[in-house]
Amino acid sequence: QDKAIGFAIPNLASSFWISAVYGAEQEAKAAGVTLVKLNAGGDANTSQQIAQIQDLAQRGVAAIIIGATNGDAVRAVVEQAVGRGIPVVGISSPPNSDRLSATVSADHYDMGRLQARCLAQAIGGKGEVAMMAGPTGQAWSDLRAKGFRETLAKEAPGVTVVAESRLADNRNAALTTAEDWTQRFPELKGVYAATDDMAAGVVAAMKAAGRMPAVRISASNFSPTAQQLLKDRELACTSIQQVVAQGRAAFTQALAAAAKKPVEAKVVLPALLVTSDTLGEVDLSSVVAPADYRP
Amino acid sequence: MSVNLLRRSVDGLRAAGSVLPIPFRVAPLCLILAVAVFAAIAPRFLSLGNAANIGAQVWVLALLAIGQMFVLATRGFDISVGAVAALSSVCAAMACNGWGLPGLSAGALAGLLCGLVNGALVGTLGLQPVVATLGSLIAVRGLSLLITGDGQVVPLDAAGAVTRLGFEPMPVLPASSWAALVLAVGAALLVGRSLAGRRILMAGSNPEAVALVGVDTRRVQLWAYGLCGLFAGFAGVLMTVRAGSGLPTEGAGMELQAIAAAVIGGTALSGGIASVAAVVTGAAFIQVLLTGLNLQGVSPFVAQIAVGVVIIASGLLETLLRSLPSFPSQSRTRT
Amino acid sequence: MMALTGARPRRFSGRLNPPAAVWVVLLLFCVFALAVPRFASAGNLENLLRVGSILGIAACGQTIVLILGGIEFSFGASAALASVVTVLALPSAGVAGGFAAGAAAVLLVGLVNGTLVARFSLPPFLVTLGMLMVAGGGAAVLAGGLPIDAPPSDAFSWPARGRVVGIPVPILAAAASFVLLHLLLAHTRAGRLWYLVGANGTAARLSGITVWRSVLAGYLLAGAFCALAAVILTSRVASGQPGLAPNLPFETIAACAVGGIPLAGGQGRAVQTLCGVLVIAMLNNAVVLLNLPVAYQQLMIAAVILGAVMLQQAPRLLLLLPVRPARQSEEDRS
Amino acid sequence: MTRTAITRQTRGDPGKIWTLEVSGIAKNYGATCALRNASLRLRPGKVHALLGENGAGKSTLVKIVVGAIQPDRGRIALNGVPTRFAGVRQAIAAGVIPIYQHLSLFPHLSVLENLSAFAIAGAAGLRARPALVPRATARAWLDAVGLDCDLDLPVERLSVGERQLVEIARGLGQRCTLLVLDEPTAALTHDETDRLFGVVRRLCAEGTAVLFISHKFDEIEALADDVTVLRDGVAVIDAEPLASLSRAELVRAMLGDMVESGERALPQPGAPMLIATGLMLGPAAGIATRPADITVRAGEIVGLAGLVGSGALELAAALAGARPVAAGTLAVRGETLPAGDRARAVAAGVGYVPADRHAEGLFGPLAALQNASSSTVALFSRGGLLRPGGEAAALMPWLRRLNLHPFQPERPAAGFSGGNQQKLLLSRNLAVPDLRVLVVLEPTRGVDIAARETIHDALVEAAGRGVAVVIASSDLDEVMALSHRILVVRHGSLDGELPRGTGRAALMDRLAGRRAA
Ligand SMILES: Nc1ncnc2c1ncn2[C@@H]1O[C@H](COP(=O)(O)OP(=O)(O)OP(=O)(O)O)[C@@H](O)[C@H]1O
Ligand SMILES: Nc1ncnc2c1ncn2[C@@H]1O[C@H](COP(=O)(O)OP(=O)(O)OP(=O)(O)O)[C@@H](O)[C@H]1O
Ligand SMILES: [Mg+2]
Ligand SMILES: [Mg+2]
Repeated sequence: QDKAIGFAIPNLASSFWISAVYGAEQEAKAAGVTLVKLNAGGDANTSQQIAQIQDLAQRGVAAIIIGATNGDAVRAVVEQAVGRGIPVVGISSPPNSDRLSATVSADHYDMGRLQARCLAQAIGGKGEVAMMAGPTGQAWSDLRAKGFRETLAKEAPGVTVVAESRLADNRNAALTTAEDWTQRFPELKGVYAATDDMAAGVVAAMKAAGRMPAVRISASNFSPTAQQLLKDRELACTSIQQVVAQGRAAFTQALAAAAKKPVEAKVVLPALLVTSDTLGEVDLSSVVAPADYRP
Repeated sequence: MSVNLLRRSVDGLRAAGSVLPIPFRVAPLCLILAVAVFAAIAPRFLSLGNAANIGAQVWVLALLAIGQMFVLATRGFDISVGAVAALSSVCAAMACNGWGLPGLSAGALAGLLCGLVNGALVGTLGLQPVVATLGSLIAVRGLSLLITGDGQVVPLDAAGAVTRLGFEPMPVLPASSWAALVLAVGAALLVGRSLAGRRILMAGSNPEAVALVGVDTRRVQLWAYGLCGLFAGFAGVLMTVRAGSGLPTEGAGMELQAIAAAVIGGTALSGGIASVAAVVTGAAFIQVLLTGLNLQGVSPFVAQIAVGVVIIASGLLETLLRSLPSFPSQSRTRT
Repeated sequence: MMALTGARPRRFSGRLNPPAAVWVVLLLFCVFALAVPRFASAGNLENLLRVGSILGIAACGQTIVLILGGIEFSFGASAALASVVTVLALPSAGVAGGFAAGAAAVLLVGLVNGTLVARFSLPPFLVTLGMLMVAGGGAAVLAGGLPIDAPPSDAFSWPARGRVVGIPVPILAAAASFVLLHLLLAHTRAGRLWYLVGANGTAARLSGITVWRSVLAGYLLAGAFCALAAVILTSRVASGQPGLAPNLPFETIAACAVGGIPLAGGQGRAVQTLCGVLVIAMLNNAVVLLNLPVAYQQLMIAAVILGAVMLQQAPRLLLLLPVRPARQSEEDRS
Repeated sequence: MTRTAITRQTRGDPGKIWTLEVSGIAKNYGATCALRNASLRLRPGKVHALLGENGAGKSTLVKIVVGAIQPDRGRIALNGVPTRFAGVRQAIAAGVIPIYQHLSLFPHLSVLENLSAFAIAGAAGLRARPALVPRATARAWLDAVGLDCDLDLPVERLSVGERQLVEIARGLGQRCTLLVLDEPTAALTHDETDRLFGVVRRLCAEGTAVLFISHKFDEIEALADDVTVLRDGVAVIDAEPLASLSRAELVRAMLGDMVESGERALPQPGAPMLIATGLMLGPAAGIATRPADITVRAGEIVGLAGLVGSGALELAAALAGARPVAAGTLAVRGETLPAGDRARAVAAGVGYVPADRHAEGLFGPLAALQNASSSTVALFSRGGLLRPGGEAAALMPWLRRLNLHPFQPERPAAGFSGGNQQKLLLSRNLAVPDLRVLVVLEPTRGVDIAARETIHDALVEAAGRGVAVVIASSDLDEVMALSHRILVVRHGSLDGELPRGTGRAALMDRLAGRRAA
């Protein structure tokens, strides 16, 4: 009878979660455990994820790692699983329950804060910025945006947020929206982007409008796209997490919990800021999955 | 082994064939095939627990598909159901926080209202169903964001008590699933036994004639879209019950799945025929497929391809069933 | 034999009449120009048209499918597939070869759609929904779920960023597409056959038309328009994106419907699609320029789409004439 | 209730109060004026014929009377009480019962449900069951029109003729003060028509007023007491006793002109053109069949005659390659055609006019001209491009020749009257340049006398051009008048041949399977 650990992922079409899965899968291979990955297919598919967690519990996995589509919404089904004796480990956006065995957290608020500091500095502490803030109602995008906005208000009062888009949540839509911004805000100095993919769209729009050195752009996450943009000095900075390390840690905790061994209840890996200058210093192996990895 | 199973299921369905019209045979056959295949790969699949699991999960999609069925039966189309379910979920959660458990019914009411607006746009104002419901899809999403402060989930104060309805097996199935089952039976009665159902089928079967025999077409469309909204509302309440919170951004893409389930369930896009049982089976089939593939460790992207192929295959299956020679397609022309 | 009371043969003037949607476009333009800051600036209008071009080209394909009485949901996914295939083929096939490979992928999806609808008589809804998942899944498998960047090059970005005699390439491509669509629909045998097949497939068969050939050609051509849109999109985002344009099918259907094309088949003109596309493009642009909170943005989009359609029916609504079945709505106007 | 009181009073003193009095009705569809100044006065217990050429506005007037559409102008009084029905439901409740020209049945629903359609539309409450007609009653209704079919069968499985009977049975079953029959006999055989007339006379005896529309003068003379004639939306003969008018006067009133109709001289047949060998309808037709060998010569008109459900129409369709067959081959001038392949048949010059104009013939939203050119699109295109004006040049002469009315070739086909739609289908085939075979089902179903003559002329003329013509019609007079010889079809197979000049009675006997000694 093989041992299996489940991993409920909100959205596999995201560099963040692919890297997390990569980390967990590495550990799983090493431990000889099957990793059952269930993808809800989008942050707005909570019902699907609830069903998937139910399925994992039904399949009798030894433990479940959950990156929640929505922490509140999966609480009930998580506590159900815990009630059936299956330990649950939360990762990045953990289920909002106090019955988790462990949480491995990425601090999205902090990622927003780091971006705010970097962008404010890049534009000289004052001027107009716009936010490509990502979809509404998702913990990761909401927290990052909140961290960005609150930090600006506190630490860089000279910077004003003139626009915030929440409809554009992919590169093409971000590109279109940013193009419209180039018309609407001739004085724009900086753009916050919730992900590096959106940032790539913003960069393309600003470049095409000839606004590129004047407008500075910050991002989060660290896919090959972001790495390239930093290399080309088109991105001021990106705030990142050690996502692969988180995936590894989550798996380790889950395995320990399954074996009823002691766990580390709260693993916090700090967010980091990467700029073009610090690009070479990042230990990629704990941050991002290799480009040819296929989940 | 699976070839044998296939042959046996085809034979079985052929025997049942004389009572079940061909379009309604596709969903059961698909479901049987899917279950057979998964059972062959994963022995645990056929357990009672798993069946209960699926029995609990299928209902969000099934309720949406049932609602969709009413509209498809009138030759309409409603792509706003996912958004309506999300709004209903939020309303249910807010009302439940205010007035306790009975407040959940506010979700159904919100769904009904949205449906009636769609019905008015299509029936009274004569807009094309796709434009009308696309408009309300976007508007309803906007409303959901508006009342939840840009899409924050609405946690239930009494989350524990409510979610128990959604997960704790009463006997076998949780209370919410029994409730959904009752609603499905209600829908079946509505389609098969009620005047409204009969008028809906008439309107789809011959839209030109229906007014000529004295049916008020606008009222029928109002009814059909209203019912569609109502069932989307029920789905929203169910989402709230299972999530313990109102989900304002839920349900993107659900509309297409719901229509697919209804179509696999034999509902003709050209109107006039509908069966609740077949539609629920169609929804169960999609749900089994979605989670079954993932659970087997198939890459989620590959699973997506497989689901697409299977949806198309279900259409081919109907063609195949029609062409099987032994079906008594014309033998009952005279008594 | 009998006096034909004033029934002189008229030219086909009906075909040249502007559709009701033209007035909606003009009205909307005036309102936005007055109410939305910087809307009417040359730069913004060029932006708007450049973005709208992609929608417009794809909508040309959707128009053909709708005239045939079908519907296309797989456009977005096949554009995504095209972008991924293009970028993956880039190193070995070069820029032109990459784009050709991407376009071929879209045509393949169109071919499968067309074959299943035409030869197996499957419902277009089911087929294209299935292909949406197949193509989308295929793009994700090929790309591993993540965008893959294309090495930057001028040739690669030409379809989206280039200019010919000062006009952006996408706008030229869209203009050419609409002209082509108009010629196809109004002046070719293939176009005429689409109308006949869409209006009454049985009658078309009995008239000696090889219906499946016409349907297959329609879906293939729709695929070709989508392929052109996909090339421009890929060039625009300079990457292979498995989630490239998820809303493309809905936006194209909405554009056609706003232009007044009924989904029942057998009716529709290129100029109607053009009007619908302009409405959607102006709307999307104005919503961003207005800088409203997201909830109000969505309410505004919904209001304008519904309003645009109702406005076209205003004469009927004002007179409170009875609603007739949707398939006859075109007759009402002509 | 006042209405019943008045009814009783009227019955006591017929002639004083009209059951239905309609005057000054006008109705426009956009730019089309369907009715200008129409009027009607119906006596209780009498059959009132409404005449007029195709497109005169008869059906429009009917729809106004039963509340299905609202007039722009005019007054309607029922039993002396001014009335305006907001919808069909009120009309039914008041005992005004319509039987429509274009069937208003629901193909997916059962015969029983279709028979109950008025009740389902009008009933209150939740459950459908109480609104369904009791099965015994439904049987009785069907018996009255002589239809014997499974009550639970979906109507889509019935033939056109059977559907017409269901529609009629539904109407006759209602409790009625006024029965409105819009071309009920168009798809009926002679026997069925007789049976229908029997029922109508019985209803009249009970005091029901009947409004009867038909293009067949024999029927009108057999049934009607009074007559109103509409021309271009105006009542040119207003409720006069039928007996006081001659047929010629009626025709002149309808058309403003005379129609000369007499024995047509048929052309001399030439060499064999269409040869069908071993043609056998599939089991899908629901009838066991024997293989049929049919040869039609150039210039010959062959009639296929059979009772409803005999397979005559299906056999004719098979001759045009319009339906698949179980066995058999077709050859046109020596060229063998795969059966059931219309595209090949059209290419070989085989024309076809289907029986169900709406479902199988018309492209409703497309212009009349485009309907007419659908079989010949290739002719007007070069290199895939349509030649500007090409189709107009080629088809306008045909449309003019067939008297398309109104002559607006750019108008959508759905907006034309039945007779003119039939002309479009005919012109579609006549325009095929090397037309060799023309198969026409129900050439003049629902077509007015003028158009009927025009269409008959066109068929004979086509034969004169050397076309082999096959007609299959439930109108025996038509078959007898046009055919060189008549092939009798029973149970989907040929059952003998009758020469030109065979009397009606003999033909009827053969169709029913009775052989003269
Ligand atoms: N829905 C409609 N839209 C536009 N024109 C219409 C419509 N219905 C009828 N018409 C027009 O009104 C006129 C009268 O039509 P109507 O059907 O009443 O004729 P009719 O006398 O019943 O002819 P037939 O003998 O062929 O049945 C015709 O010119 C027809 O084209
Ligand atoms: N009978 C038919 N049924 C369906 N599609 C057809 C038919 N004939 C032609 N087409 C379509 O019409 C278009 C043009 O046809 P084709 O290539 O035969 O034209 P062509 O031979 O160049 O024209 P022409 O014969 O007038 O010179 C093609 O898209 C073809 O698929
Ligand atoms: Mg009529
Ligand atoms: Mg050719």
